[in-house]
Amino acid sequence: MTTETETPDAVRAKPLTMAAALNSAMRDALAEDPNVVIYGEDVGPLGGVFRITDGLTRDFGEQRVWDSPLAESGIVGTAIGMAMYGMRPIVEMQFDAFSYPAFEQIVSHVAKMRNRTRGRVSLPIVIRIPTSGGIGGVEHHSDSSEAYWTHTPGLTVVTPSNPADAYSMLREAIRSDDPVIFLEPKSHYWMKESTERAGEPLPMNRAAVVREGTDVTLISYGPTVAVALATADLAAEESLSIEVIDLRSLSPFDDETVGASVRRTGRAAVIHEAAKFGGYGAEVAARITEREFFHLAAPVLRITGADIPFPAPLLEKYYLPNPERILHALSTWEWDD
Amino acid sequence: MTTETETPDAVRAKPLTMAAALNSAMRDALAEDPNVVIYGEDVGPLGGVFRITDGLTRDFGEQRVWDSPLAESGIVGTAIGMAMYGMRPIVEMQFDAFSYPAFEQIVSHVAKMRNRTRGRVSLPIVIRIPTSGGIGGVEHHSDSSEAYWTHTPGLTVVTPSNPADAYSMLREAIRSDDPVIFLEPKSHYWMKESTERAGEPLPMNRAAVVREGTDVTLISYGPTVAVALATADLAAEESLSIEVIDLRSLSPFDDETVGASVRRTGRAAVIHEAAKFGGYGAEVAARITEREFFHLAAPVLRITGADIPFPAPLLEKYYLPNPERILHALSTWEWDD
Amino acid sequence: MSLTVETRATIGLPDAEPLRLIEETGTVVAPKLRRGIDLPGADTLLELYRRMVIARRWDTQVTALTRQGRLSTYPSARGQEAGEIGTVLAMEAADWLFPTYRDSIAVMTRGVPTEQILSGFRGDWHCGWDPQEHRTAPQATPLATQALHAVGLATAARLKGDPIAVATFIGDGATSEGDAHEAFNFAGVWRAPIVFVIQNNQFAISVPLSKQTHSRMLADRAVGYGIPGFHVDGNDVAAVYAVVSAALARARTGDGPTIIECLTYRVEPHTNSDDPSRYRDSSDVELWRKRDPIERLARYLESEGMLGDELRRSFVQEAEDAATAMRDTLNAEPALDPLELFDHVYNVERPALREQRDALAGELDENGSARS
Amino acid sequence: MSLTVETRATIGLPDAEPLRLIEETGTVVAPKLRRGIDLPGADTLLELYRRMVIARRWDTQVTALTRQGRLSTYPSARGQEAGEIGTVLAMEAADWLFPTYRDSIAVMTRGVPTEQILSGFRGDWHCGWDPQEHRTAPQATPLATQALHAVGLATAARLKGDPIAVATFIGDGATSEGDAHEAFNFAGVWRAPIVFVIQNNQFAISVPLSKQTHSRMLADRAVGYGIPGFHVDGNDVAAVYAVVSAALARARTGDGPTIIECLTYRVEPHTNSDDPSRYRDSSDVELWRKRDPIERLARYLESEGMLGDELRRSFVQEAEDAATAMRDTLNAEPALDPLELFDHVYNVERPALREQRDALAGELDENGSARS
Ligand SMILES: Cc1ncc(C[n+]2csc(CCOP(=O)(O)OP(=O)(O)O)c2C)c(N)n1
Ligand SMILES: Cc1ncc(C[n+]2csc(CCOP(=O)(O)OP(=O)(O)O)c2C)c(N)n1
Ligand SMILES: [Mg+2]
Ligand SMILES: [Mg+2]
Repeated sequence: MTTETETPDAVRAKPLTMAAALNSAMRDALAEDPNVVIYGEDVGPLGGVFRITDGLTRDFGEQRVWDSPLAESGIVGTAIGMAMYGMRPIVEMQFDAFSYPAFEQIVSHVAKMRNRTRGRVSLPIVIRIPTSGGIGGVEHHSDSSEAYWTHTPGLTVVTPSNPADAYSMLREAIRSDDPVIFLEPKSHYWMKESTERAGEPLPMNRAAVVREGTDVTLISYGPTVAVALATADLAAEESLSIEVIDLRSLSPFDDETVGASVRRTGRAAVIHEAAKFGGYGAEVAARITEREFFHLAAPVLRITGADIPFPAPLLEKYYLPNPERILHALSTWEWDD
Repeated sequence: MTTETETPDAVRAKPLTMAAALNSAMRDALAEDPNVVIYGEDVGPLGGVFRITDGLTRDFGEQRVWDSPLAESGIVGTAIGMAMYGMRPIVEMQFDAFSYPAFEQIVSHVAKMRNRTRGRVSLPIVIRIPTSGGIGGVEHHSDSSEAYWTHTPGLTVVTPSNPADAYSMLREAIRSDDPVIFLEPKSHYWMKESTERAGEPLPMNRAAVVREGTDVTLISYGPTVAVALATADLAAEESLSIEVIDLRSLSPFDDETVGASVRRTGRAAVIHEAAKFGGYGAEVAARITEREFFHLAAPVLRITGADIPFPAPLLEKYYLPNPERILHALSTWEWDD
Repeated sequence: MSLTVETRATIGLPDAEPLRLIEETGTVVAPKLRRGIDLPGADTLLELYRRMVIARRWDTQVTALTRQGRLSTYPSARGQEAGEIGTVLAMEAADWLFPTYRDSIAVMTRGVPTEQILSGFRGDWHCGWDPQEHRTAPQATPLATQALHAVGLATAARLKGDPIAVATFIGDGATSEGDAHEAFNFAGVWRAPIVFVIQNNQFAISVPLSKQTHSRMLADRAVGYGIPGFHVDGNDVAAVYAVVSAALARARTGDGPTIIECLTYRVEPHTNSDDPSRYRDSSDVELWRKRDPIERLARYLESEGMLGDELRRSFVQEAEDAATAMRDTLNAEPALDPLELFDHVYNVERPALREQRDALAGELDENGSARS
Repeated sequence: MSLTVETRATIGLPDAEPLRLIEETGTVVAPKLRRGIDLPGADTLLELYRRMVIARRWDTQVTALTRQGRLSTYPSARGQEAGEIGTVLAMEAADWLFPTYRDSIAVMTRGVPTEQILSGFRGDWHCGWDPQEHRTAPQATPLATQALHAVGLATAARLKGDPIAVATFIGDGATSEGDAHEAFNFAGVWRAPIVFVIQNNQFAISVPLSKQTHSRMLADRAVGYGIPGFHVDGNDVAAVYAVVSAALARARTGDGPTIIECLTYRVEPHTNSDDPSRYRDSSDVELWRKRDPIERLARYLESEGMLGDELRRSFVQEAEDAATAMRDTLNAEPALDPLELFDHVYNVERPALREQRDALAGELDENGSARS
């Protein structure tokens, strides 16, 4: 990571980790807009517990990037006031479960301020949350909180699954005048890949077909995109052609992209780490069914975490959806065609 | 309301408001079990802003029923410690939106303590929440928070729609060794009816078919049961026979009762006040579809609040589901049979 | 005057006895008991009086209209005018106010038009005014949450180098919330230019302060954040004005936050739907009604010959006119457009939300509903 | 000794200088500087020493095993033994402890077996012991949340008339959370028999206390709740033991809560995955390593002829044996039954959860996975 601000193109040409891509996005935003500030627990000199803000205090100073007191409601609550005064704060919740103390501020204010004030006060706040499991975290370090946020009108909720998206989506989130919950799949922070993509990056509110297929639409996001792709590989060996969708945006939901795929395949399944009951997959399944019922050859399946608290590290592998479990679930469909 | 403890039968024989039924349930529980305590904001001498705890401090003393400091996280957090020491605390959140400061304590502790301790520490806590709209409440006084709780493994979430259920379900919730989120439809507090029911009351984890029908299964709970029944009346005029289910228990979900109905009718719709996106209805629709796909003649419909913050009082009627809107939604199904 | 507490090392506990500049009898407190704080000038005192008279009348009128069903609810600030008006008049136009549901008269005194203030209580929209225009945030309902917004805005102003200050009201009950603590603490660390005005009216709905905290007084919290704390007679508008002015001045010049506890009393029910007979003696209420902040100042002004019958009458007339105008405004049916419900949730249009809007539009057309 | 603060009216601010009974040199502080607090007896001091030696060795061993990958993470309390052991030994068996992730040595000293303590860090189950059996709550991760549980349990004991007390640890960083405030405030109002031991090790991961609060010291918070607050040298186990004992005694006899700030230092990284070179000078760490609480007490005991080479060696041996036993325990593979994941979520079986359990059972059978 250089201390110079790099152009997006330069950033995107190099193979970067997702951590570095996120760092670059914040770095570029800080350089571009003096109203962008970053604060939270340990985001200053330490660079955050995942080092996503590495070097930013050093390069932009304590007035732009700083350590706040340890209080999530305080962090989000003050960000609201900052945004009311023209700032564009980016705040970090150290883990999903540690965003819960800020729940009231997020649900009752961040989400509602613009509506409350008849559009007069927008809150351009980005709340970054390292999400989900897969890193052997101790209790409270592996929650997936997306269902709480996506059910809350007024929030925009997005999650990248790869470094290129991490860069472009975080840039767009920071530029957004609406508050964005930005879920970062922590198990992917060290995923490295070329961030070069042909053409313009996809807007953050659009889903991407990341692998084409004809038999099944597998809908994934954040950490489960890699699982879906691995499933598609495995399925290909058995001549099952899976189309994989990376939702990218959880709220809003890209009905157009998903609907087009499901109308082609006639079958859909959704994968996530969070518990199944009332999970985000329920919305995906319900709305696909509402909109595409007569195109569906089988019910939309949900392959998700179980309806139990996230397990201790040594047991998480039994909880997380994996390709075998997904394929097994798909095999329960009647395949009479 | 007499100051004597009445037998459940006596209580159930009289026409009571839901408020009085809830009051009786707590009164009887206090009399029966010295470990039952009640506290929260204004639940003491005032009897709560809805008077649900009316007279309980007077009759059981400040050691059993008292006003706590004004802090929801504190109320729930201390209830956890009380329950660890053998108490059975009943706490009141003044409105759904004011439970949000307690979100972390509820999601990270109330829901998880038993699992965390391998079953060694159960938390017999009842968190009473006056829920939903319909009373012209100012901002933050009409939220429906059920989707947040039902997505959280470890919680039991129930909601009565009538005085008889209010009594029996609250009694059962207090007796439960698992923590219960008890959602009280505030628009129904003054609903008065005989609480007499034939036979034993239904256990709180079972749904009830509150009106039989043959063409459509209309799934409702709490404040929308009355709406569903009114819809069925209206539909009957048009010779559409609607079966109405009152879920009563939101978590767990009574797949058996709902499934049996849907298999009979082949069509289902779910009604709630909360926003549609990621709402509880998504789970209802998704699981019915998963389980009964080949019995369904049409997609499961959701008639819900819009994906906007709950409106100001004069506009709530445009937001809340009503019979006309529900019938209109049902008319969008293809009815070729 | 100066609030001389500069470094946290020298911050002590506030005096138990609340600061008072004008006694209940209307006489001025002896200079040596004024703790170095001067009485505001004559013009200021007269203006404080005038605005309190207007506010009282306004509040009374709203309460009456609420009883008539014109508003769904209204939390009156009767008897708390000293804290409300003393604070707002101490502010400059560029300063920001973060009020609660209780502080409608403060918002009114900031210059927000009546129908815009009462929008939320009447029920046509949650917040009726433009916060940016009036530098007045929406009246917060979730307790203590606004204190954090206030600290954030104050800090933003400091970061941008704008010499403004922020004031926020917080109830005695609300100080028990975690957010109150976080707000005090963030303000301390960030040296935010903010003044927290605790309106200690001794009740949180039905709960008296003794069940709310075991602290001697709420201003004792300040020292735990390295912030100066003051205990002020909340029915003495001169004292409130003087202390808040000084604290705002400190804030604007970079000396950081102040916590000011105004000791007062909620003489009215919590809102129109409350029943105080269930939890408190009416004799206490009577006692405090007699401690009326407006009459106290009037006694002083009269004794000094600054307020005669004529002036008094002119203020009353002004208040009466304002009340009449307000009544007319509120008696008019509010213009409501149900479809506006979908307009402000996001900056960016969402197709699925558009569908919901269109569905409602269809219903309205079918019913031939009048839409403005 | 007595902590004589009885009524909130007389509660003042704690002395800025932390209370110390034994100097770093090992000499006893002059009686008149001891603020009426007596040095614990010889047996107690020796036992405090012995348990600190064992705890230090245990902590070192766990840290080593973590480096070898046997545990996923471990937050060491090295250097904080005085606060940890001083508190726990001041407790009675019937008292309850509410520890955090940092307080494994306190839990160990309460008598919880090693493998049960480390269950969560190794990753076989979140909490490995029976809280009721050991009157020791699970180690809390969400900061400050446990302080409220502790207040609740203490209040329940008071309501039931049981003369027990509760102690809870809370980090300096965690005091910024809303829950810390609510816990202090509830404890004050409810006169809960509880002692809050603030382990001020001056860092919250990378954030130094100066960015956490502007207060002179954390014990200054106490007065704002009408609770006595004490500032204690957190590396002087004699002082910690004496003050905590007195506070627990007050609590048991109905005199309510106490807040005790132990001033210490986190000499190790936050956990094994932390990199302190990014945020602090190693010279500070060296300074504090020299202020070792165990060596300080040893110097005193030796100078008094209470601790000779032989006794010292026997303690070391005991510690060594415990460490060896622990290593063996941890090197054994934990017994894991994935299906147990479904057993404890609810008391009442849920059919849908049973389906999920059966699905996993099917997978395990298919893979022929070993299950214990
Ligand atoms: C977080 C939250 N909890 C509960 C409430 C419900 N409530 C509204 S006003 C009130 C009492 C507030 O008392 P206080 O802070 O003293 O202010 P006052 O009404 O006396 O001005 C309560 C409990 C709320 N608005 N927000
Ligand atoms: C609510 C919450 N927010 C954030 C975290 C992440 N976190 C774990 S430990 C820690 C620092 C705590 O510092 P302190 O309270 O001083 O305790 P110490 O680690 O120094 O013992 C943080 C931020 C958490 N566990 N809980
Ligand atoms: Mg009050
Ligand atoms: Mg610390």
